[in-house]
Amino acid sequence: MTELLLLALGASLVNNFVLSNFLGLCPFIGVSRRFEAAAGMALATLFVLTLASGLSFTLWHWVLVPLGLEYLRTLVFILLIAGVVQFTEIMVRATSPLLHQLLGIFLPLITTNCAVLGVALLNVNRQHGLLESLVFGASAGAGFGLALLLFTALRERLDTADVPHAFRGAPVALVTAGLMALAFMGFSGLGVR
Amino acid sequence: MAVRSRFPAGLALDAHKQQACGTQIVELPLPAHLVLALDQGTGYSAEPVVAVGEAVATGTLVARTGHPFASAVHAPLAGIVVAIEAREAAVEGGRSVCIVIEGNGSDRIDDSVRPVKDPASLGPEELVRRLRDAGIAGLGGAGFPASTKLASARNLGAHTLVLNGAECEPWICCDDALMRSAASDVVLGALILRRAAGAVRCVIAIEEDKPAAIAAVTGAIDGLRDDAVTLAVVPAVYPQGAERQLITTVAGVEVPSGGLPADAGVICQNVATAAAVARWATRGEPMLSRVVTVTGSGVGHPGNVRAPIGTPLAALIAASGGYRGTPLRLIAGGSMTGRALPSDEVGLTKSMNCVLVATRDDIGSRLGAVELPCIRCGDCANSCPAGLLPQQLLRAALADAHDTLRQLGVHDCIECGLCDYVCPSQIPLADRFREAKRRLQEAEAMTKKAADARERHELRQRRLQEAATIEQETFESVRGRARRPGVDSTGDSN
Amino acid sequence: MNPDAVVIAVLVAAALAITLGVALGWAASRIEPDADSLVVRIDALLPQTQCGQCRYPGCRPYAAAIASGAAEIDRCPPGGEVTVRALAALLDRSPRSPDPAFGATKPAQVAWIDEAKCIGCARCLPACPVDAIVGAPRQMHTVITTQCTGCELCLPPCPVDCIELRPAPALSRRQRQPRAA
Amino acid sequence: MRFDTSPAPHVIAGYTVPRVMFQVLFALVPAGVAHVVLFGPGLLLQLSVACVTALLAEAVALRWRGRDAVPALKDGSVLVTAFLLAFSIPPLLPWWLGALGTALAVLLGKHVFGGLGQNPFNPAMVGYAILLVSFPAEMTRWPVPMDVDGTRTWSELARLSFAGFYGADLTARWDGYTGATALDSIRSGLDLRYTLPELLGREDIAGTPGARGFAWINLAALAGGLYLMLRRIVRWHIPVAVLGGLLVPSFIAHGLDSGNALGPAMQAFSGATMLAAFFIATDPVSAATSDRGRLWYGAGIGLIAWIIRTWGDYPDGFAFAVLLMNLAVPFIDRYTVPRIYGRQP
Repeated sequence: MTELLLLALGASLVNNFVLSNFLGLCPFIGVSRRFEAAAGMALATLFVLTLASGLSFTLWHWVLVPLGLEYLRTLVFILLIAGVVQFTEIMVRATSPLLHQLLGIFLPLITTNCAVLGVALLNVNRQHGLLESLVFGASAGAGFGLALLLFTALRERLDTADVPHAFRGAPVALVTAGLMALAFMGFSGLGVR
Repeated sequence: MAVRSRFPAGLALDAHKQQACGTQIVELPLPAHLVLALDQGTGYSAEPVVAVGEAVATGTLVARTGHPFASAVHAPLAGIVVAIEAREAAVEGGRSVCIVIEGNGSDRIDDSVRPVKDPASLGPEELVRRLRDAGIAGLGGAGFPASTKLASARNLGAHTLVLNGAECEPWICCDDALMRSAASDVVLGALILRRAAGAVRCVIAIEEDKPAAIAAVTGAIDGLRDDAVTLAVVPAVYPQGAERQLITTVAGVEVPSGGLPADAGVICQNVATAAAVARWATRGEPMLSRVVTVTGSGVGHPGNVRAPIGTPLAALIAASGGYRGTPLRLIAGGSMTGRALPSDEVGLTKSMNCVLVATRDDIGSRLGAVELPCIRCGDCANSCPAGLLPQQLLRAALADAHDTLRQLGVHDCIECGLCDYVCPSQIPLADRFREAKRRLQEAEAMTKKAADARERHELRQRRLQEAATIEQETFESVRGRARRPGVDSTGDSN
Repeated sequence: MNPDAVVIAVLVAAALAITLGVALGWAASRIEPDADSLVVRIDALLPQTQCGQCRYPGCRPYAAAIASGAAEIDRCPPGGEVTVRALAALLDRSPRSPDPAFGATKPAQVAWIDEAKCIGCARCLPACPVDAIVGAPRQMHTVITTQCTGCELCLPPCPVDCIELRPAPALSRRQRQPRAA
Repeated sequence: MRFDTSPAPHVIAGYTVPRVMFQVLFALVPAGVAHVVLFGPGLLLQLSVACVTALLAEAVALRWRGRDAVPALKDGSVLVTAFLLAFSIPPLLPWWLGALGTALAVLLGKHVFGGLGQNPFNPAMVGYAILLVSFPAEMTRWPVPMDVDGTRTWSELARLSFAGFYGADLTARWDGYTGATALDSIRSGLDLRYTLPELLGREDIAGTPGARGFAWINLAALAGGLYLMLRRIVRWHIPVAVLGGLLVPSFIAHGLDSGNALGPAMQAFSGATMLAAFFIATDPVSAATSDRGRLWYGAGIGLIAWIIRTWGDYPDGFAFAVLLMNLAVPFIDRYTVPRIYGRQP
């Protein structure tokens, strides 16, 4: 139990995928202009990460390893993730077309969110069991979502700030992201890997 | 009975009452001419019923209205109507149609001015109607017709009448003076108002820094032997006299956001309104005059004056010792919420409780203010009597973010000005919020208009569709009978 | 590498792809996309003049075009800057100015019929998208000011040019407090 | 007669931002005196370089934006940033690092976001954290404070401070005079499996004025902070929440494991605790803005500081704790809007 808790804490905060490992920066910058969109993105990523972790574990242990096809894992995982993302897109379009609009290209691009593939591969590398894989995926997703929501709320505040002309938009967002990463360095060494 | 403030925050301000409060109320002699604004301060105007050149007597109805937010206007002076035209006035927007009456020395009194024989015999509805015809408007500062409030209070079943004698705003003391000199009028008016509103209880609320008024009103209540009329001594905290805040202090209930006091079972009237009702009952006099505080460092003898409605402010100030020093602003109302007027030619309105002639001594702090960016210190939020976050509202107002403004309650802002008062960055917050409200209201009106248009358009589309279907069916059936019907000859011309 | 392994690898990858494809296809056919709610929300931001300057037959068709991605958000002159900004905020697009190719933004206006010139031909009545003109043949027509959207669609059919557009009355009663001179 | 007009209200209290800022500087004086008495004049050197750099950076930033620099320089806010940074960095820091940190604080921490009132992060802590992660050795080398028996005198500390300030190599000549702070030593001791009572008994950690040095500075900062609270410049919410967030978990942990967890008294009076609770976390621009939000914000800072002090790599976690909660502020503000009069909760 403690193990799982530490795993969750490590994946969500200490080794936050965005702010400590700099994975998944593309949606982090791209979908952080509006809180509703970011919340949708956070949920979608959480969903994809959890599902992809579980499915990739299943495929790895029951298909790839028995058949000796370990070297196919990147290809197979990408295929799998693409499938999950497609499914998510169908779901989003059915439930909230506005969110579908807001996420735009970034929804299918979850496929290429390196955090997702990263989690699937890390699960294999660290020999996580099924439960561990699910927890790792979910907490990585939660950590991504948390960072994204905090960042979005910050950016919404910056929208109304008197930012120098040269820094408006993406530059100030990147500076902010950098300072966030600086703040997250404070967690370094927290014993949880 | 002393009670605690129960609304969020508020602040004890420098009251500046001593200047005008020492003396008795002075009756102003009738001025040579009067400028009666048809908008008496609510933003809605009455319709004139006299013509230029017509002679009027004291108490003659000169403007009538069917609008619930406007009040009827009577001539306080016998004379001739010399002009009906748009002029500068102490109202929103700065201009209103005014009836100008020049006195002709006659003291003819209109036939309609007759004491009410027995006000107690009138039913509530009859009372409300008569008060409306008498043009009785709230004298506390908003000028809202008393009859409209009374009618809605009765419809919503208000049980408590709160008489507002808090008078929290700096400089103003006309209600204080009135309560000291005419406490029995206040109490008599209270009884009539209570009857008209269908309320059971009546609470007269006075701020604790007015001991003489408290004593006078206590005496008048004691003479009444009516347990349902009580006195509440409230803390001298600004804005204690704001309607909603006072209701919360006195009755312990909050007026729902966007609702009326009557929704909380309370109706609030000013003590001066009650006194005016008593004047109407005992003398039959419609609202012809009011007590107004003339004060400020820029006026010779500050004091309280009973003056006819429409008295040009110049005449009012001349009778109070004239200008002194270098007056910089002429403010209708107190220093916190008063409206700065461009000219002293405007006439006294029913809603004008104070004329503040301010010099640099009085308003130097504002004149010398340097606006800095908001540092989010939160002092404004800690003083806001409506529990708002002005620092966040400011951001939303600057960004013109309508949804955020609504969520953060810009419509709940009572524009008391405390946030401005305490702001260390000296930002004119209240004015920003007034502007934001105006723009929001405009946007909301536009949305509503668009929604109406959408509905009408959709109805039309449906109607056209149905018509087309019917036409199609008719055409089909006609074609079924005769293969070639008569050709419409105009059809091919273009 | 031995050829069997390659075959197995290809088979596994193909099987996975086919499985996913079938599953997704099935899901897509079962789950109905909700197209309407977005159109309604976009439509709510349009000024409802029904003027057609966006080259769609009304506000709602334009909203549908925006929702499907067929049209940009900058085609509404009556809405002007405000509408484009609101749409950009709703759809998280970058704010832009209205495209002048679709007409110039004017202050709010309403139609007014010069009743002295009107001949009562009733041709403007069917042109009005919101039925804001009342009248009948050979009767004088008049515009219901509060309902007129100022779309100008009644101008072309009028044979005597008796309709003109006037600035719309203010919608809000609140006015500015005087400012320091 | 005609008059000018202006919107209501026509009076204001006339309490201004510069007055707030200078009160804050004034409240730092006791802590400054304690600092100078115990650690030598290094603080004054750091203060001077920080103030000069800060004013310069502010002026340059404003000129570059084409704004009038004079009112901004007079408002005193940039001096508060300079003071807080100078108080946080070790008094031995070479002057160019102090200058670098201040310039980064003012430019990257404040003016990139638009200047006064716009910065989401506490500028002083931005500067401090950048210095700390970039120059960990220099940033953790403190003078061993003056003691009573005269083996280290104030004049020696003064010479040491100047040596450090000009960037001399301190390891050769001043070896016995510099060291880590008590919090730092205790952490390394605990890592080496010493127990807390052992470490606290050791002369070179707690028995020396080293620990007491910080205790005095903390006491003086507490006094200044209480003054600010008395003058209603700082309200109680943030300091109380910060101390609560730090002390409650340390009290529990100390109760559970007195061999390894620092007790609340030690936590409260070592490192930057009081400075952070009363002066750094209370910077209104980067703090949450409602009373309830400020409680969450402060408690978060205290708790994160405790976590970093207990398990993290850095001996004192307040800079990171403040930055971490800074970035949560807009999020907190979103969910802690107080109930508006007349609305349902």
